[in-house]
Amino acid sequence: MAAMFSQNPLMNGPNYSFSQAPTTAGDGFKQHSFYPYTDNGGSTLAISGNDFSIIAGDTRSTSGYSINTRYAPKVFKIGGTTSSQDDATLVLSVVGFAADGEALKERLDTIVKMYRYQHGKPMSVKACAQRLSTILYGKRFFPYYVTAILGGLDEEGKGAVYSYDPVGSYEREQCRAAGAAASLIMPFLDNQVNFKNQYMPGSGEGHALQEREKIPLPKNEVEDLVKDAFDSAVERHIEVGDGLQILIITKDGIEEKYLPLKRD
Amino acid sequence: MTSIGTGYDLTNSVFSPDGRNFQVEYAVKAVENGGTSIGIRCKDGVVLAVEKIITSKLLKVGANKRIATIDRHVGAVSSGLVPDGRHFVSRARDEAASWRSTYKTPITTKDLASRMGGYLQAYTLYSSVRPFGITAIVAGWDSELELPVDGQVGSGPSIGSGGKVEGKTYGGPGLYMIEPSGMYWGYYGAATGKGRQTAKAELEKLDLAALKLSLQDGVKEAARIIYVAHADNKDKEFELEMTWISNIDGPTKGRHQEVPKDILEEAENLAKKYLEGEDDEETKDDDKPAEGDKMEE
Amino acid sequence: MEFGTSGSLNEGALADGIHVDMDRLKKGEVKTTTGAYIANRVTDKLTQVHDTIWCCRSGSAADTQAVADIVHYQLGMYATANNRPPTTQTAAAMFQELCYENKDRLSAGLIIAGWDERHGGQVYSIPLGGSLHKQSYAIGGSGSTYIYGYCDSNWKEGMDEEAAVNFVKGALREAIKWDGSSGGVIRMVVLTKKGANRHLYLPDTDYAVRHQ
Amino acid sequence: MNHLPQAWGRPRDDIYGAYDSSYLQSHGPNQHTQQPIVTGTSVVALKFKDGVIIAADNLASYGSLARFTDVKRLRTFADTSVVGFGGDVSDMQYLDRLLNSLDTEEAYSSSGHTLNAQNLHTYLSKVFYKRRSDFNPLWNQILVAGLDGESKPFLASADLLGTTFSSPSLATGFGAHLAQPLLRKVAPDEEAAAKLSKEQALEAVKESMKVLFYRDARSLDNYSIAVITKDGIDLKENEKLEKQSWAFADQIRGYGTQIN
Repeated sequence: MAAMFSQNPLMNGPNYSFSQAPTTAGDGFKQHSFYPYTDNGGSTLAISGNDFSIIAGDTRSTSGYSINTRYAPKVFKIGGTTSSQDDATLVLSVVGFAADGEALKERLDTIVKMYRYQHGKPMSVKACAQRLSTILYGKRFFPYYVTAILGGLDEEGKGAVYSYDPVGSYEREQCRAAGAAASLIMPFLDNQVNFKNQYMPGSGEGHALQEREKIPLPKNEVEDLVKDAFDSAVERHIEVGDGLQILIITKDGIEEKYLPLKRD
Repeated sequence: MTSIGTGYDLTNSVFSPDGRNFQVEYAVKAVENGGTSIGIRCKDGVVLAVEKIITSKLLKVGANKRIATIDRHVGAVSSGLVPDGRHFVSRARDEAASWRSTYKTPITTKDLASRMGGYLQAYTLYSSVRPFGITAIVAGWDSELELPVDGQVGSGPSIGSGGKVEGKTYGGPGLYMIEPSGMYWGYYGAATGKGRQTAKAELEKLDLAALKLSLQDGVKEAARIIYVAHADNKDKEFELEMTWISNIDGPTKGRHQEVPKDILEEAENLAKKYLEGEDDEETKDDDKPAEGDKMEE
Repeated sequence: MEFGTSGSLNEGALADGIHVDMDRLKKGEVKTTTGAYIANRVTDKLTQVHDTIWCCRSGSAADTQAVADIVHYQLGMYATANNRPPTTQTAAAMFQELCYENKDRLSAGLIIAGWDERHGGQVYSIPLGGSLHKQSYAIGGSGSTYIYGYCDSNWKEGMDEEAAVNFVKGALREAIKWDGSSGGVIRMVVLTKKGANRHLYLPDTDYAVRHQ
Repeated sequence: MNHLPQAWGRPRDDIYGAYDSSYLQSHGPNQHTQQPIVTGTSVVALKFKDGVIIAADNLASYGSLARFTDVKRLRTFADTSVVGFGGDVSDMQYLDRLLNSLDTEEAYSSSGHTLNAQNLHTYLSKVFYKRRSDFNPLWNQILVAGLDGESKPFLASADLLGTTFSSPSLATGFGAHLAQPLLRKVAPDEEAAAKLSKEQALEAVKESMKVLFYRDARSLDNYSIAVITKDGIDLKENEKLEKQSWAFADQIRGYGTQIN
């Protein structure tokens, strides 16, 4: 199925999961060997606010053009002391190769639980962020094929979002979109969260034009941005849809919401 | 008991002038003050039972199992040092699992006994180890059906294979008892531990060789014999634990399982009644023992 | 690479009330070729692994010989250690273990056929991947592709020894006829309580007469 | 003359030429790259009110040859769950043996069986993921059907990469393309599946098996089907495909003009 379209440039969008680079016939016979990866599509997004962090992800899982399931959560509570994870303080989202994502989540959850047992206090998001980086780099030469985002509250209670590449390079950011529709959502966030390319009308000519003032966004506004981001991503990307899972981290705990998305 | 004080009994593997390995004999002593355990071979199954001496009131009733499952169709119980018994069980499980992974079919009770006998015997050859402080009773039901190779697909002709030798039966009950020396034999009935003499006497009365005893009756007999054997241990409280394995048409379908609570209690009540009957046998008429006899045939 | 056809069959017969000790008939075609040249026109691909447990080898001669040697040794040890002859299941289980665990290093297609007291005659086939299939009859090797039809229509449950021999011979004659890599003499081994009894049929008599 | 011990008993290089070790594997992880040889095709499953129905045909193909037609690809576990196997049959058999030892270990504990379908699925997916990470995959895609911890219907998939997902209806291989759309009409979501009667679910699964027989060249009209509820497993292993329709063939004609 996928091979059929892979030669067509139009269909071969920037990062369709099933777009394989045309195999060069140059190296003679192609050795049929086992390829340990696949891409299960889907997209995730995280935005941090003054006193909250929001991590969201769609719940569709795909392989090629087929939908595996309409409900496969990509956002997980980490480090809770019970199986319901009610007292967790950290949230991890993984997108890309689902099996690696699951394995990574299980490893990080185990490590953060151990930290809590051994240190008598929950792991800070900063410490967990660095620990996740070392986990990813540990498999530098057989990587976890996922883009991970870690969310939580920092020591001052401010929202914290750390985003990663598959082999562990990480950075704290205001917001980050990842996965299949990252290239669609990220520009929207730049403009709507960080007010990029927005100017105060009439505030001056040419260089004197004032940039719009950056103000921390309230939680409900950010939630609406998340919904709009995913609704538009679903319109234009076939691997995103079915359901939207949102986790909101505040000092009072982690609230989880689930809303339907278009199922086409 | 010559050679006691002459140092021949201090190290394992050493023979005394009259050819005895005292460490093994001392190990048998350890077995003799353990709770009584028995096994009974019936025509359609095998029963294992053990007299679990209650060493502390704080122990949860029914929780501390002494009879273990070795493979789905084999169980084992032992008298003597309980930790040695657990080691025996763990090794027996590995042996059964390794047979299954090599031959892709369940191990027969005979082969398991042979392997465990060899294992225990090894512990009498070196002075760096001590013999096992247990005598184990291994009971199993070898399938009477023609088992497929584990994992195999397909089934051959629907009328079955040709050329089978007529008149031979296969599978059935297996009961073996393995001593600290590594010695083992196959038995119709086996008993070990403190009350083994009394138990063996009772077992002999049952004429097990005739292979007439049914599994249901075997369970009742086992309970009764444990209660009778407990007389040698009168001062201590005990708890009866029983397991059984039936043929494919029986209650456990070839698998080693605990005897269900209701059947266990019924057998226990009969055993208690039998014991009361035996106490006032001298004073009252003889209808009670008759009831005891009825239970025996 | 060795080519050829092999087939074997498991039969029981109840001809008019007398139970005939039926056997498992297995035979191997004899022609081995590397490319078009026939290196050995009378090869014997019927390999014994125990008194009445034999196997037909197809695929790489080196691989199948190595596997058969190991199983031969293991079955001998089994018989000695457990003082009872191994069953065909035991042999099949051992063959499968070797073929499955080394599936990426072996090119071995095997058919195992045996007789034992308890299970009578049985046939198992182990294709390239190392899966194990119990069958009423099994065919393998390069010529087998040509005789699926013949075998499917001619095989009957409950055939006696003679009918079984003719069925197998007929199947192989067709394989020899259509497959360039199959030919030469037809070798058979009949496995019964009486033991392993070899048959040999030559093209000289158009395979009609059993060569003594 | 080379007198070193390594050369003893070896054919001399100067006469026979050096040893050709090209086929010996000298580099990289021990490559087990393999390919499925004897394969099973789709497995189809659907949740309904009281449990799950799972089906798979009885064919094991050898490439395009329909070689083995009595291969049962549904395996029960402890009377509580059923695993349906697609993909390589030799790996299916290995997993069958693995489940045997798991069942035996369950019997070790006197508390009897504790593994429900969800636990079984978790266990199997970690087996797949480990083997995948060793580059020595078990070349299968399986569906695990049964009941979860709260005795609610459970259905999930796991495959050679360790990828897992769960859904009210699932199908592997060709079934993902052909059967899933049909099953999703009947059970678009968990609520709809929870209202399905056993008869409706059976109908939908049997319909899928028929469509798969029409369109999947590696399928067979003889299949196994299991219904799992809290009362146990009802497994039938020799069902014949019914109500096929081919009569419309006489309306179709080939290329070119012809008289009838």
